[in-house]
Amino acid sequence: MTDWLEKHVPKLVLAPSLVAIFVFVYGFIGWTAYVSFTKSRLLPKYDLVGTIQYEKLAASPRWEVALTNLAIFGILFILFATVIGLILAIMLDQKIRTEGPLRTIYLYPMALSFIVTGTAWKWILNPGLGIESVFRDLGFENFSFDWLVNPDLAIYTVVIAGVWQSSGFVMALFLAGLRSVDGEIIRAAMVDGISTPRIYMSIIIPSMAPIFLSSFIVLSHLAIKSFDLVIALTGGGPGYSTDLPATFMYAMAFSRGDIGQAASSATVMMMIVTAIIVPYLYSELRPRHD
Amino acid sequence: MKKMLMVSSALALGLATTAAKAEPQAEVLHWWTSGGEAAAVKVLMEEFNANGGTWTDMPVAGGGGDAAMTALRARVLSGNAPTAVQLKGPSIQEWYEEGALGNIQDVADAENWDELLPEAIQYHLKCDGDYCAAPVNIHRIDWIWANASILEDAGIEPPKSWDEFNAAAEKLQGMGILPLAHGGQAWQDATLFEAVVAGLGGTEFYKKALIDLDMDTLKSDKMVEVFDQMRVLRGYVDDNFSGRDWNLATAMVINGEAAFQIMGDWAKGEFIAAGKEPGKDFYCSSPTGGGYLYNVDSFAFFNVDGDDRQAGQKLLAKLTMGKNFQKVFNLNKGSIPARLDVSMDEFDSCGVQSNKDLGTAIEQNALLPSYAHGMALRGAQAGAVTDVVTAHFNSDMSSQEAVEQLAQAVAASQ
Amino acid sequence: MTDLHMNDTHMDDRANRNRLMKRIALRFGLYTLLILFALYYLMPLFVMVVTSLKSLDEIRTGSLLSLPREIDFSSWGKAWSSACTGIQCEGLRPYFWNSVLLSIPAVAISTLLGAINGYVLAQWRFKGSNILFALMLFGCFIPFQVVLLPMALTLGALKIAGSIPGLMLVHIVYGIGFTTLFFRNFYVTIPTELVKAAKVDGAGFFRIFFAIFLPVSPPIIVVTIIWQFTQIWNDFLFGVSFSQAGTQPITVALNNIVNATTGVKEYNVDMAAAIIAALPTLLVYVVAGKYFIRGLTAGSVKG
Amino acid sequence: MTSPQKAEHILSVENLDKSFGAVKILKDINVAIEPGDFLVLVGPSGCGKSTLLNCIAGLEKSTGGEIKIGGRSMNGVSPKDRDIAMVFQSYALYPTMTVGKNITFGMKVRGVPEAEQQRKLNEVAKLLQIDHLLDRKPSQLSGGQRQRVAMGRALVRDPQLFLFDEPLSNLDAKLRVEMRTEIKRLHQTLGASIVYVTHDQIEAMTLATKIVVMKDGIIQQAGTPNEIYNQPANMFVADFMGSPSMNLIPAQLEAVDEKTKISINRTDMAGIELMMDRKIEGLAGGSKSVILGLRPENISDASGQNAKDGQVAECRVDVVEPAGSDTFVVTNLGGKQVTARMNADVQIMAGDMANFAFDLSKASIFEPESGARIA
Repeated sequence: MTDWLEKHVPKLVLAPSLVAIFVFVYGFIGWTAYVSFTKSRLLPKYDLVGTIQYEKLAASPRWEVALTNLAIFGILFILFATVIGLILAIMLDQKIRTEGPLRTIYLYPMALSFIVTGTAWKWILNPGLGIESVFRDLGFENFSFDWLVNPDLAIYTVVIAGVWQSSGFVMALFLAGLRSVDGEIIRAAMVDGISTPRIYMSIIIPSMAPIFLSSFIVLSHLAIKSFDLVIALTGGGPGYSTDLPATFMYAMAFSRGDIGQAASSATVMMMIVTAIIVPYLYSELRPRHD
Repeated sequence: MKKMLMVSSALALGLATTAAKAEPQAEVLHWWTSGGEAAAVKVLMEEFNANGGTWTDMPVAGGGGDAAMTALRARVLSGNAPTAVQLKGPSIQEWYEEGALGNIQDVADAENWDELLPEAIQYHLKCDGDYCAAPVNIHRIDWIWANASILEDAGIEPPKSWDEFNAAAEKLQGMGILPLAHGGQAWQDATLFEAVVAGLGGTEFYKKALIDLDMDTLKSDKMVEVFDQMRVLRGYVDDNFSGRDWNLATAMVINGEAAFQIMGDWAKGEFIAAGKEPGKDFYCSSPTGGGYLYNVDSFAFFNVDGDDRQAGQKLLAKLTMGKNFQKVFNLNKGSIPARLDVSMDEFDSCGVQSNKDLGTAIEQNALLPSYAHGMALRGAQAGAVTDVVTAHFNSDMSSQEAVEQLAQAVAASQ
Repeated sequence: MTDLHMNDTHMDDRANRNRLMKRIALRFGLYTLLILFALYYLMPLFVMVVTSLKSLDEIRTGSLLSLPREIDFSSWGKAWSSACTGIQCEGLRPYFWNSVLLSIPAVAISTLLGAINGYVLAQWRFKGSNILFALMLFGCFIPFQVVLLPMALTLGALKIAGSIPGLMLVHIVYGIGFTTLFFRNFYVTIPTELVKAAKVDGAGFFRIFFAIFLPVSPPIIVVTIIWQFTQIWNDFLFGVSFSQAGTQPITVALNNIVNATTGVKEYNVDMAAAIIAALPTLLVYVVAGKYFIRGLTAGSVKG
Repeated sequence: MTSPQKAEHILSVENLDKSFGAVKILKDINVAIEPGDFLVLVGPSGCGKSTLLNCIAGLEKSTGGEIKIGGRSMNGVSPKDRDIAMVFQSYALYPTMTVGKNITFGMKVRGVPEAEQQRKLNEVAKLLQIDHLLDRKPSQLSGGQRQRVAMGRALVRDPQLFLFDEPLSNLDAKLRVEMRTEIKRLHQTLGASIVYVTHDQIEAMTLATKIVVMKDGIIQQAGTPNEIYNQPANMFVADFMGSPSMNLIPAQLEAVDEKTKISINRTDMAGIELMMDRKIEGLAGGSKSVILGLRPENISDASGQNAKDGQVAECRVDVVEPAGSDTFVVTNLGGKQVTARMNADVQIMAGDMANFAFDLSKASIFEPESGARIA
């Protein structure tokens, strides 16, 4: 008995978490998938009606906008957050005297939710109140920054605020990576007379491939989950031009009272998540020879 | 950490034990959280507590009640529904159909609600013929708020139709004055839209289009005209309107940056907070020509366990319809009482006007439930309409195309 | 990492001077860029602080970025203790304690669970443990809106709907994925021989964990606590859905102050309330930010 | 190797199998040692030697067979109850504990009284000369010091059996030699029974009283260092043990009376022929292709001792490698590089033709296909 216990302790210890994950993640995904085949409105109902919800979803122009936005937002957000995070990390790595305070400044947005900063961002990006008006007051009469109110460009302001929040974290990841690069390689390169930018471009950055992967995953998960950001900044507007799948799903479930439709959009979202995450998990966790 | 857990479970226990006493209990979910609103509801709480009850406040603001609805759904699903919930319009019946609502007919009988409430309003509060919700107020939605001094300088009367409005706006634009302050949020776009539907199309058109969702009406030439007018209105709005909160738009009218705003009667609170007087510093008028777009806030009563909570529902229902609360609340809120026998002496000119128009509208059967504020349509359908309205207003979509999309979206939502 | 600027040797004076000039220019540009970025990051906070110190009149009439004419702290006091979050006008204070009561145990429990899960998955692997880890990780990526309704059903069935323990459970469950990831990736870098040595010494599973692994974990504990605390403290969606009167966390109260729909808005109080609500997480980042980066270096990132 | 179970066997491993899924790591392992034996498991990496050690320690479960320590079956017995102590390659010192705590941790876990712990700690610290380090953390120690602490942790246990898992491979060359001597001395003074895993054949030769050579999970040969060195059981052992390794030269054997004629081809000139004084079984008149195994020290310059037998052949010198005490001279025989160990002062230049003398008394003969020893 004690022997058995001793042998199975690790599994027993893991069990509560696993049970929780199975119920609260996979059980709930299953529940959602099931409900997506029903005509649930205000509250869930469990009579199956086939794929009506998916047909409705496919025909919905708003959902199309939400998916397009996810693509635009996702790509730009990941790209800019990575590039800015990397640049900041490299700049901070040059023996900057005020590194500590600067690092904190770059990192702090991660500490704030958009419920906190939403109003400030809305003002800053609003042409009549924020940057545009400040520049015009300074005498730049033709300065224009009205993306927030332009349905075709509003999604880009969401990118700006999103990058603001997340690039500091990416910077932290890269800085950590830079600090752990083997100094000997760099000294060797310097002895070979390779210039500093070249050293970064061809030696250091390539050696941080795993960090690129980590930050890609963190960022893509943030992009897919992005919700507060849009609600606080644009509320999905102008019109529904900045809707993302998460806000679409939320609107359907809670303000529209169309849970079936919400569940079908959630299921599609989960499929997108799976398509991104599973290859990553596979590459991370496939057995390696030690 | 163990200690912490104990503290929190003790807290939960504490809540449970206070609930066990047989005094009337009410946990009230609402989104009246700003200073003025809170003061208005507080009257009800004080009366409730004075009558031996215990009021537990559960405010959830945001998104015009979206966040509160999220919380409500979670609470109902977890079998822990609040005692009373700020609800309105068809969503009351929707919740009833889900089997979530209780019944307060006995209170309504005792207090004679059928006599006191306009019939159109009764309709919203009843579930299968019995009262399941108590009304708090009547908001008028189709108000045009105007800056008095701008209008005087321009020699314009407060507009009473869309033609008048357009003429006035053209004139103001010619003078370099921004005619219309507007906030580009979907619900505000919808507020404009329904005022245009009621004003251009008239009462019957409104009912067919936005209550019955009659396909022929939705596809009619009149509807094309409505979208044309929306496009015209878009021309009267400044470029920075996107995402602007309604109160900032009101402030533009108050500060003389714009002449008009089309908004429900809660906007009056902003004027008054800024020290302005109705009839003197600002005007209120309606473009709907006899129509009356309304929004009735009410408390809906959910199925709850326990005598104390059921007693709480009855007491709350009674007090909500009480004359004193109806008066004080609506004085604070800018709306007018739902029961017809409250004296309007203390109300300002806009309130009195609203009350008078209400009477006329009742007589002429021109009382129109607001679609934009969830009185006319169920959530999914209202949302489908709003999607098209806001997409049209915020892009260069043609009116024809908007009408087609509208018909399509409505059909899909049914 | 080492300084990348080469020592100047065998250069004649002029070349030396040129290089020096170039280097100074480069440094100048570097600092300018860094400061520009800092301004970008600070802007929203600046707007919030400045606005919170202005009077309402000044907010209505003045420019967004201008400094207050008169510094007025009254909105801070109001936000903390007398702003209306509903009928009660007690400010954020009562909700602040709800959040504290919620987040401290939730952070502690999810960190501990993550630590012990990570310990198992890194050091006590068994057949299929990698797959289980992958399944747990996948849980990190589930959008929270998706789980609201089934979660409400479940909490109701467990009879903890609307309570702080219920809310805690939600946060713990959806935190496990990340905390486990952090600790697992950290413990993977520790040689498995340590466990073997301790086993030969006669220590059991828990003894090895508490006597050997936990003591080496502070760097990753800091990372995990910062992450979890930020997540839980800032959460609105779960907070609003799974609380009831008396258990609402601070974000819900903040939202009630900021997002009042049809009332008069006091932006200075809104901003003060927002800053107050954010202070604990801000403080954590300012104080422990250094350890955050250090902890990431220590192994939560494979690099 | 299936020696009958004797009571005095401190460790016996019988028919041990171990597999991970379909992969067999250990195949039918049989080993036994007596008290005071120093058994070295040696082989290239991946041969299963560490797995075998872990099985003995109880850190990994075998899939078949039995392990006995002190005559007691270890099936289902956890490591702590096996009366063993183990030293690891990475030392596995507990990073947050001081040296003293590291050493006493095991006793603390077993509930040994405080005073006893202190006594043993002092005793061992003195023995290993680490008394001055007891309050330091492992991160403040040098590699050699850590090594000593790791051994200290094993010594306080005073177990029936010590297990060492490549304990010296993280040290630099000089320190490694020093510590090797130290371990040997400890073994001699304590008379301890030790199982020691290494991939370094010199360690194996210098330390062991008994060597087991493994490859691919199979024991290639078990025996004393002398047996392993001089009579390797197959070409793998021959090649693996000894440095420089044994020359393995393709050759033809032909029985000539009671002797054997060895012919070796050369690519660039005529082959050579040597006579061996032994008779090889199974040649039966005809000639046979074999591999001739000759240690470098069995090939010398003509002035050396080997020359007496007259087995001398002239070969072209390819490379000359002076190594101080000896000079290694490489030539080409049978298409293979062949190393000879000559006097330090031999006067030979690369490219010269020189006389090489062959001592065939210690030659090994292997079957070319299977690699097994014929004689």
